[in-house]
Order: sequence, then C-alpha cells, then structure tokens
Amino acid sequence: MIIDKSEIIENIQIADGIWQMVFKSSGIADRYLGAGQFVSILVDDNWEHPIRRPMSIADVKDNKVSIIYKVFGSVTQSLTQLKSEDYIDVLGPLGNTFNVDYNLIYPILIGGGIGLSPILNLSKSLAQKGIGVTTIIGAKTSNEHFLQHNPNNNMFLCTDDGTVGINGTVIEALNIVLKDIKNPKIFACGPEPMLFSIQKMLDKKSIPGQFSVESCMACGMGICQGCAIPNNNNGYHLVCKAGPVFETNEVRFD
Amino acid sequence: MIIDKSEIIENIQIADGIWQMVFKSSGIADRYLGAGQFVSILVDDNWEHPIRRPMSIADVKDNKVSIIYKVFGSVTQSLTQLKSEDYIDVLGPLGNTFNVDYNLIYPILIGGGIGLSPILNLSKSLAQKGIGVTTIIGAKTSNEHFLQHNPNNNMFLCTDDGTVGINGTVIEALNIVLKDIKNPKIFACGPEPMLFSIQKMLDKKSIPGQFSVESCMACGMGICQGCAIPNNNNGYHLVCKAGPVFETNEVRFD
Amino acid sequence: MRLDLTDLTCKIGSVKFKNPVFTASGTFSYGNDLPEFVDISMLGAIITKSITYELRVGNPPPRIVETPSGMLNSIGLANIGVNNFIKDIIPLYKNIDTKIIVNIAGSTNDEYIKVLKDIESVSSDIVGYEINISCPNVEHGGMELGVDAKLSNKLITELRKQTEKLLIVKLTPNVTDISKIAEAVEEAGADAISAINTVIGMGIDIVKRKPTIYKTYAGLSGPAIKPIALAMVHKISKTVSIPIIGIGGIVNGENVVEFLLAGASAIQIGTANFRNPNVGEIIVDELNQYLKENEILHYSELIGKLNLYE
Amino acid sequence: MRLDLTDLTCKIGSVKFKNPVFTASGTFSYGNDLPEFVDISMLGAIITKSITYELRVGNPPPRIVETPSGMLNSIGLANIGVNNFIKDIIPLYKNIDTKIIVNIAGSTNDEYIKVLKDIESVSSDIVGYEINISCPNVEHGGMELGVDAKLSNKLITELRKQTEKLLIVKLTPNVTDISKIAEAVEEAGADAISAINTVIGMGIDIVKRKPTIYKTYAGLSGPAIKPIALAMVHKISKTVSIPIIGIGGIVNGENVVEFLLAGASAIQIGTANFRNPNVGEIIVDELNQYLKENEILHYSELIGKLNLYE
Ligand SMILES: Cc1cc2nc3c(=O)[nH]c(=O)nc-3n(C[C@H](O)[C@H](O)[C@H](O)COP(=O)(O)OP(=O)(O)OC[C@H]3O[C@@H](n4cnc5c(N)ncnc54)[C@H](O)[C@@H]3O)c2cc1C
Ligand SMILES: Cc1cc2nc3c(=O)[nH]c(=O)nc-3n(C[C@H](O)[C@H](O)[C@H](O)COP(=O)(O)OP(=O)(O)OC[C@H]3O[C@@H](n4cnc5c(N)ncnc54)[C@H](O)[C@@H]3O)c2cc1C
Ligand SMILES: Cc1cc2nc3c(=O)[nH]c(=O)nc-3n(C[C@H](O)[C@H](O)[C@H](O)COP(=O)(O)O)c2cc1C
Ligand SMILES: Cc1cc2nc3c(=O)[nH]c(=O)nc-3n(C[C@H](O)[C@H](O)[C@H](O)COP(=O)(O)O)c2cc1C
Ligand code: FES
Ligand code: FES
Repeated sequence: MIIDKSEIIENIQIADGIWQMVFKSSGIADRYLGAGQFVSILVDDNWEHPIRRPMSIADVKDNKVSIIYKVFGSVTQSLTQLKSEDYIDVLGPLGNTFNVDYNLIYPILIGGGIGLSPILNLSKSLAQKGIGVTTIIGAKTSNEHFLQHNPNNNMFLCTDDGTVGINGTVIEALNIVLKDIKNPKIFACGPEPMLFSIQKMLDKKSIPGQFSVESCMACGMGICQGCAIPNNNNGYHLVCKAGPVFETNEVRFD
Repeated sequence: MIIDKSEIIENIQIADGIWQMVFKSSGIADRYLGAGQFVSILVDDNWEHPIRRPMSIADVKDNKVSIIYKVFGSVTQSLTQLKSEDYIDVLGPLGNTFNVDYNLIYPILIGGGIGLSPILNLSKSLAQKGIGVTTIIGAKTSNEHFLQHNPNNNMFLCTDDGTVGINGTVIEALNIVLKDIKNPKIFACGPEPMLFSIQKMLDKKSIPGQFSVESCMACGMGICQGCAIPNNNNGYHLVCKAGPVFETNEVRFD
Repeated sequence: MRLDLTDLTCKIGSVKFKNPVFTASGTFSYGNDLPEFVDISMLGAIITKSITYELRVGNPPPRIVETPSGMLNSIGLANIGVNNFIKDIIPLYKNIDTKIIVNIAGSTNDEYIKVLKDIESVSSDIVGYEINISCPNVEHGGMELGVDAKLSNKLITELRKQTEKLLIVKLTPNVTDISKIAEAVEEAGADAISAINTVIGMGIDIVKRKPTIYKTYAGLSGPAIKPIALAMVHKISKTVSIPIIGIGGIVNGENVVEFLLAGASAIQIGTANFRNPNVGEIIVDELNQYLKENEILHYSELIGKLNLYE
Repeated sequence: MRLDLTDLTCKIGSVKFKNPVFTASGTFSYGNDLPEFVDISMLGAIITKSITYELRVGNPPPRIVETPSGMLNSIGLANIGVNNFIKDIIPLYKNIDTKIIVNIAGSTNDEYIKVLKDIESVSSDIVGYEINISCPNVEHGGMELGVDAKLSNKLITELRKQTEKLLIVKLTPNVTDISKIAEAVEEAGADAISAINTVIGMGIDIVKRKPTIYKTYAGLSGPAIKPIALAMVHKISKTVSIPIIGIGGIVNGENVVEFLLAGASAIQIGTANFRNPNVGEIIVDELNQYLKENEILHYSELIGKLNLYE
C-alpha cells in the first residue's frame, strides 16, 4: 500500500454519468494482487471533503490503473473535471481479492450499478487465463450501459426498464443463466439490496458465492473502524481490511 | 449591485505573484460609478470557503471589468487556475468612489502592494479627462512591479530593496514629490501601516487626502457589520458601504 | 406523477407565514437596505438584527474571519437602539410584503423588558419577538443568561406578561444539555424555540500572534456547525412540544429538508446570505421542487419524519 | 539568518517525548498494523484507541459519514479489551521507537480502575494513560461522566492512586464551561489535559429519511471543529497550570502553531490520519521548518505566546 501522486492518462465519459479514468502508478500496479482490490482517491487539497473516496480497480495494465466511476456527489463531480496530465492523489492497493477456485466451479459474475468495475476486472482476468465465465451486468436503463448484450458470448445485460438486454433485475437474469450450469459459483458486486436478494436466493439453492461489498470508509486501511459490516457471529468485519470480498455466508445485510 | 456569472476573457500573471483578470459583465459595467469601487468574487461552489473575496476594480472598458490580484491564500490561489471562457460568480459594483475635486487641487496618487489596483484605475480615468497627476507605486521588490519607473512622466516606482525606482517606501517618494507641488491632495490605497504613515505625515503638513481602506468583509453590502473601521467619533464606519474611500481624517488606524 | 401544487404555508403560534424560510438575526440587517435584486416578498419572515435599549456601536475590528466551511464573528450587537428602531425602521414595515420578527438582546432582564415594552407601545406590523438569550448578562457576572435554565425561565416568564405576540426564544448551543433550557422556556410560555445561535470558537493569526477576532472568542456559524445544529434541534424536538425554528449552516433546499426531518417547523438562513442575499428565494424554490419530486403536498408532512435505526 | 538547529523535545509531567506531535485515540489503531510507508518513529507519541475491560464489537453501521470540512463517527469504542491488549499488543511495544500512551474508557468508575490496574500489573513500555471521560456512564443514567466536575474529580482521584505514570485526562467539549472540568481534574492530580474530544453532532440522509449514523448522535471531528477546539484550549490554559494537549482539526504545521499559541504544550492529530496516516511526519517537518524560518530555537517558546487585543 502506498500513496501516490499519479498522472492521469485518460478521463472520459463512457455512459450516462459513468466515467473511466486511467492513471499511471507503477507503485500501485506493482503491489496489485487482483480483482476486488480498490484504491482511495483524493481529488484535491480541499478540506471541505476531508475523506478519500474508495474506487474499485477496474483494470491494471503495466503501470496503468483504471477505475470506473459514477457521478454521485461533489467529489465524483469534481473528478470529471480532471484532464490527462493532471495529477491525482491515490492510496492503494487496498483490500483483498476475489478467490476463484476455478477447477471446481463455474463462475457466474454479476455486477450491478457501480459494482460492475471489479466484476469486469475479474471477468477479464479469468478470460486471460482461458476460463469460461458467464457475466451479468444490471443497470436501471440502457444509457448506463457501455457494454454489448451478447448471450452467445455469455454476456447478459439487463435493465429495470427493458431498454436493453433482459427486462428485469440481475436476479431474473441469474435465474435464466443458472438453468444450464453445473457447479455454479457466484461472484457479485453491486448495491446492497441486490446483494441481499442474491444472498437469499443462493442460500435457498445452496449455491456458493463471493460478494464484494461496500460501506462508508474513512481510512480504507483498518485504522478508523468505520467500515464495519455485520458478520454472522454478532460482530463485524472491517470491509476495507477483511474485505471487500467475503464469502456470501460471511456477511449479513438484514 | 448585481450578482453575475461572468465569462472570463483573460487571466494572466503580470508580475511575481500578481495576476490580472478581465471578465465580461455588462451588468456590473453599467452600474459602475468610478475608481474606488470593488467587486466580490466566488471562485467556485465550494463551501470550504463560505465567504466571497473583495477585489478592487482596476478598469472598466465597455462591458469588460478588470481586477488585479495578489496570490495570498487558497482562494486567490484557485483564482489563478481559471482560464478564459470559464465563468466566475461576481457581486458588484460595491462601495463608493474616490472624489477628485480636481479644479482645486493637484492629485498625488499612491498605491502600495495590492492597493495599486484602484490607484491605477483612478490614474487612468484622470488621464482620460486630461488631468495631470503624479503617481507613486510601492512594492517590496522589483519582481512585484509591472509598471515602468518614469519620473519625467510623473510615474514614480519605489521598492523597499531599491531594485527599481526610488529606494525606500512610498513616504520617501512622497516627500520628494511634494517639494514641487502646490495644493496637493493625496489619493492612496495600500496596507494599513502605509496608510497610517501617510495619515500622520498629511496631518502634520495639513495636506488633505482620501484613502481607500481594507477590512475583513463577509458580505460587502452592509448587512453583516463585519467590516468596521474606527471613525474619529468613538464609533465605526462600515468600509463596504460608507467606504472603501474615506477622507484621511475620517478614519483611525491606531 | 409529479405534483403541480405544493403548500409551504407555515404556522407558528397563531401566526401564518408564506413559507418556513426565514432569515436569521444579524445576517439580513433590519430587512431594509438590501440590494435591489433581493425579493424579500419571497421569504416567510425576516428576523431583525438584535435590538438593544441603547444604540451600540459594536466591537473593534477585526470582527469576522473565515474558518473551514464556516466563519467566526463578534460584531458586538452593533445596532441603532430601540428608539431609532421605532422611529426610523418600524414605519418602513408598512410596505414590506413579508412578516417581521424583532430580535431583542440585553445585558439585564430589565433591558429586554424595556425594549419589548417600547416596541409594544407603538402600533406596528411586527408579528413577534425572538429573544436572544446568548448575550453576556451583567447581573450574572457576564455569564450568558441562556446557559442557565432558571434564569432563562425567569426572563421569558416576565416577557410573556408583556406581549400576546409571538414570543420565540433563541437558544445558545454552548451548554451541556440544551433540552433543559428548552423545557424551561417552554414552561415559561414561549411560543417557539429558535436553535441554534453561534458556537463559541476562536481563530489565531500565527503571523501576528493574535486572535483573528478582537474579542478573542467569537461565534462560529456556517456549514461547519450544521451537524451540531441538527443534533440540538433533534434533541429539543424530543423534549418540547412547541415548534422549533432550525438554524445553523443551511445553504440549500436539501439542508432545509434535513432540519425539517430533525423536527424543525421552520428554518432560518444566516451565513449563506452573505454569499448571496437572495439565497432565501432560491431555497424556497428548491424546497418546492423537492416537494413536487417527492409528491409531498404540504411541507409539514416532513416535520420530524425521521426513522431512527433503533 | 535561518536557524539550522531547532528543538522539538517535549516534556509532559516527567516524561520526555521526541516532539509534541502525537496521534489521537481511535485514529491510529494501537499503533500497530499501519501501512508500511508510515514511519512512527517520527512521532512524539501514539495514543491507542480506547481500551475497555471487555472487548467491544462496536456499533452497527453506518458508523461514519463526511460533513462539511469534518466527519461524524460513532464507532462505539470497538476494541479488543484489556486482556487481549495485554496479551497481543503490549509485547509489540518493545520494538516501537516512539512513546505509547494508553487511552482508557469505561461505563463505570470500576471499569476504568480495573483496566488501568491490569495494565499496571504487567511490566511494559507504556509511559502513561489518557482517560477518556466522554463515554456514557451507566452509573449516572447514561450521562457522560465528563460533563460533571465532581464525578470527573472522583474518577481521576481514584485512578491517581493506582499509577505513578503519566495520567492525562481527555475532556469533552459538550459542556457549558470546560474550565470547571479542567480545574476539577487538575485538583484530582492529573498530569495533563487533552482537549478536545469530538463535538456532538448529527447528520440526516434525506433520501432514506434516516440519520446518517446508526446511533443518531455522533462525534464531529476535523477542521470544522478547529475554532471550537482552539477556544477551549485557550480557556483551559487560563484556568489550570498543568500542560494541555490540543486536539481538533489539526491538518498541518500552521495549525500546530495555532494550538501552541493558544496554550497547548503538545498536540494530537486525529481525522487527518485517515487521509494520510503519515501526516504526523509531514507535520513534524512543517513545524521544524516554521521554527527555522522564524528563528525559534525551542518550540516551547511558542506556548501561550498569544497577544490578546484587550
Ligand atoms: C470498496 C468500495 C469500492 C467502490 N468502488 C466504486 C467504483 O468502482 N465506482 C464508483 O463509482 N463508486 C465506487 N464506490 C462508491 C464511491 O466511493 C462513492 O460513490 C463515492 O464516495 C461518492 O462520492 P461523492 O463525493 O461523489 O458522493 P457523496 O457526496 O459522498 O455522496 C453522494 C451520494 O452518493 C451516495 N454514496 C456515497 N457513498 C456511497 C457508496 N459507498 N456507495 C454507494 N453510494 C454512495 C450517497 O448516499 C449520496 O447519496 C466504492 C465504494 C467502496 C466502499
Ligand atoms: C475593499 C477591498 C478591496 C480589495 N482589493 C484587492 C485587490 O484589488 N487585489 C487584491 O489582490 N486583493 C484585494 N483585497 C484583498 C483580498 O480580498 C484578499 O487578499 C483576499 O481575500 C485573500 O484571499 P485568499 O483566500 O487568497 O487568502 P486568505 O487565505 O483569506 O488569506 C491569506 C492571507 O492573506 C491575508 N489577507 C486576507 N484578507 C486580506 C485583506 N483583506 N487584505 C490584505 N491581506 C489579506 C491574510 O492575512 C492571510 O495571511 C481587497 C480587500 C478589500 C477589503
Ligand atoms: C455576522 C453575524 C451576526 C449575527 N448577529 C446576531 C444577532 O445580532 N443576534 C442573534 O440572535 N444572532 C446573531 N447571529 C447568529 C445567527 O442568527 C445564526 O443563529 C447563526 O449564524 C447560525 O446560523 P448560520 O450557520 O446559518 O449562519 C449572527 C450571525 C452572524 C454570522
Ligand atoms: C473515527 C474516530 C474514532 C475515535 N475514537 C476515539 C476513541 O476511541 N477514544 C477517544 O478518546 N477519542 C476518540 N476519537 C476522538 C479523537 O481522538 C479526537 O479527539 C477527535 O477526533 C478530534 O480531533 P480531530 O479533529 O483531529 O479528529 C475518535 C475520533 C474519530 C474520528
Ligand atoms: S475504512 Fe477505516 S477501518 Fe475500514
Ligand atoms: S462587509 Fe458586511 S457590512 Fe461590510
């Protein structure tokens, strides 16, 4: 883990309100362990926003690190103002990685909303190893999608309003996909309600899975104890340190 | 007085740490009354700095308004980042003007530090009316000057370190200049210690004058009562409303 | 579906206001002398700067300074005094299309009573009083009256006898338990509570090695104190049943909704006026917009509608 | 002229520290498990997170949220408990090249005493204790002990009997008059005072219509509270003669100078660690730089050297 003033190589809008930023950081690239890990960024020296913003790593190529972000509030808004050759203050890599025991299972990857970033990363890295996967990406509407719905290639998009891909949530898509698959294991990242629904479904069908979860973070490195998420033992995990990836039965959303 | 989102036409460094910004605002230009008035600017929507920053008007030409500013702290620092075609939120024009009864007196203009902005403005507007004036501009060192020392043209620069013009403060320059002048009246703007010294000198020699003074302002329009400066009646003037220009004997610096 | 009609009318005691967006004392003069671009008829009410018995010239400068997301001020209750207020300002209120509430301050109980009585004695369009109990009180060793429940109760009991108009008490946040003070002034007959006044703070100029404000200690306001104000409004709302007017760091319509949810029935805008004195009108618009988007007919449906976790 | 040698050595009670830059409780774990780029040997001291008798899992999420120039937290004193602390953490301090101060919290006087006694009973490299009296106390109806001068005095008197090590008391700012509490703990034998702990605040999520923090009320920290902290440190310094450790919104070397001028003998960095846990080292550098540029040999020449206007 380091703090790096990283030069921005690219910062472009790729879908409605969704941006991709690529920055140079050999320090972070060298320490990177795999999909699931994240960085935490500081847009400027402004203390109106004292806290860094965590962003999943979407890709690492040589010394280039990518993130994909959605414009939510003021910090992600000012992030869009940065241009190539500007510098950004990045802490990372943080957290753990998905752990795909691919000999034993068939990976189904599910990304919803801004949760697609680690999922795309995982999908790409498994593809590079020649491992077959099925990927489901959910969004509210087609404008938020920047990928192609391609069932033949095991890439399923779905939208709440049916404007592209399957009409419905990722749960509906998952139900369709599951029909043809033996020994599935789910790898998912997305909003809490989505993960909660998936968790209930997997539980019922006794399908294993891993979630990359979110939580409000102040430090991202285990020193503030802010990022707690309930475990199944009347206690809490620290998402930034024990996570963000957990086995689906290790976390509680209720 | 209006609040205007004004388009920036130019924003350039003109001397060491000194910048000039020109922006378009017919609203402010139309309401502008003369040298001495100021605007109050907001660099962005950031609430880390809740308060606008007052800046003297250095020039108004058609619908173009200029300010000259020195980089002090974070707000003036971020001001330098703005480029032409960016927008800036400006409140103005604010305050009163110098009042040069030029039939009766010979105007000597003195600007020190960031106080040179209204003085250059006054000098220019008197020159346009064909009125002869002598101007003295002080700075710590030559790097902060962007004008030419030109005694033949009644333009005197002075520096604390003697690197350009007269070696010494504006008081020394004033003493030299005063020798040849009948019915002088002083028009000055600059740091408080400078104005205080000039005030004591004028008082001793019974020379009249007007000062444009500074004070910490929250509103710039008479509603916060923050910008008080002692009057000579055990009370206070509001600099933003009764000023910033006062007769030299109307204000107290002790 | 989006509502076309929303209702911002607001009632405090028996007084009706156009909307719950008021301007805070000391940040909007006496409601006069504002820039021409400010349309005060858009505001629910204007609270005047604090009026004392004698005129006060205020404190020596520096009186104000910026802090992170806030500002410190120590104006020293500079105001024209009750006589000039009655003579020069009250007549202007005939032509003003919003409600006026007079904020009163004093160094002794007697001073508060005299100011209020003098204003009561003339016919006027004023709808009520806001009592600023955060002033140093000479009868109690310079201590702020507003930190003591008994003293606050006593003052408000006396003032209540003098007027049938709206009597609002503005509380100081610089106390261990603001609920106690709130209870005491409710018991004394206050119609409503304003909260909060500024938080005691200090700034230091390391170059001059002096405080940034002449009087050393000063009042902190602005977005920095919004979390403090929300906590206090919420606590007070759990204690008293009279309406609360929320104050502290409000700069936009969303902030208003926060205060309503915390339990405020109306709000006041302070520091934000200095940036744009027309912010009140903008906030009224934003609030209307919010109600429409969330299909809320009357803004009061939001008051206190917070779902606690536990 | 510029000084080449400056002196940051700091003494509180009989303990010498490398410099007056400490890290605040709850913002630097137990001084272990920090990122490898953090050089803790640059720090004057580390204050551990609050240790209680039993381990505590802490509060349900959300526990933290950002506010303008600040943050709210309600971690709920999550910590491993004194036994695990003694077993797993204290042995690590042998190899740590900075001083360690253990912060202690409890729900009853007895709990504080038990924790302190247990740590005293093992030989260790700990130089002292910081007593967090801002916790809800079950013996006093859930009220924070630290808002009551008598109760604070009683607790510190008892703890003083148990140790000769540095005994520092960390005060809560949520009181009417912090000087009273400061006097009471000085009288009880405290070696120093830390001020301030977080200010009570609240945030509201208008979409969820819920508090932004599970426990409704939470602690405000960061630059937003710096003016409040400076005022309190200054007030305390006018009242007691034991050293004060200033805390609240410090993010750089200039902020440290402000606290020194206000009367602090050392400072702690809290929230700023979350942005960069190495900020302590940077601040030590900045402080050194400041001393050089201002030709100050020993930093203590700045302590309390504020020129008031009146
Ligand atoms: C481990 C981790 C990985 C993340 N990866 C990504 C990523 O790859 N891409 C991405 O766009 N975002 C990601 N996020 C979320 C991201 O950190 C927030 O969207 C960001 O903090 C918003 O900052 P802001 O200042 O723009 O919005 P704020 O002003 O802070 O918040 C604005 C709105 O955004 C919502 N929001 C704030 N924080 C979160 C959050 N953690 N999750 C969801 N909504 C939030 C708030 O509820 C609020 O309504 C991740 C979060 C975590 C914890
Ligand atoms: C009527 C009026 C007219 C002004 N005209 C000009 C102008 O034409 N050009 C210009 O450059 N500045 C002018 N100023 C001063 C200008 O407003 C300040 O320099 C500016 O607010 C600094 O903002 P900042 O955020 O960069 O610095 P801050 O972070 O606010 O302050 C940084 C440093 O600047 C100093 N400083 C802050 N305010 C002032 C001030 N009012 N005067 C002097 N020093 C200050 C502080 O003491 C501090 O050390 C004027 C001020 C007034 C009241
Ligand atoms: C410059 C200034 C002057 C103020 N004067 C008064 C006053 O005279 N009487 C009063 O009751 N409150 C006064 N206040 C307090 C405000 O009315 C308000 O309670 C406080 O500023 C918090 O709100 P804000 O954060 O929106 O500014 C003043 C505040 C400021 C900033
Ligand atoms: C996340 C967090 C956890 C904290 N935990 C503790 C704690 O366990 N014990 C304690 O005495 N203070 C605790 N504090 C208070 C800090 O030590 C410090 O007093 C406060 O944050 C003000 O300093 P700052 O503005 O520099 O953060 C905590 C603060 C934060 C932000
Ligand atoms: S974010 Fe601080 S401990 Fe996880
Ligand atoms: S700056 Fe507000 S009254 Fe002058």
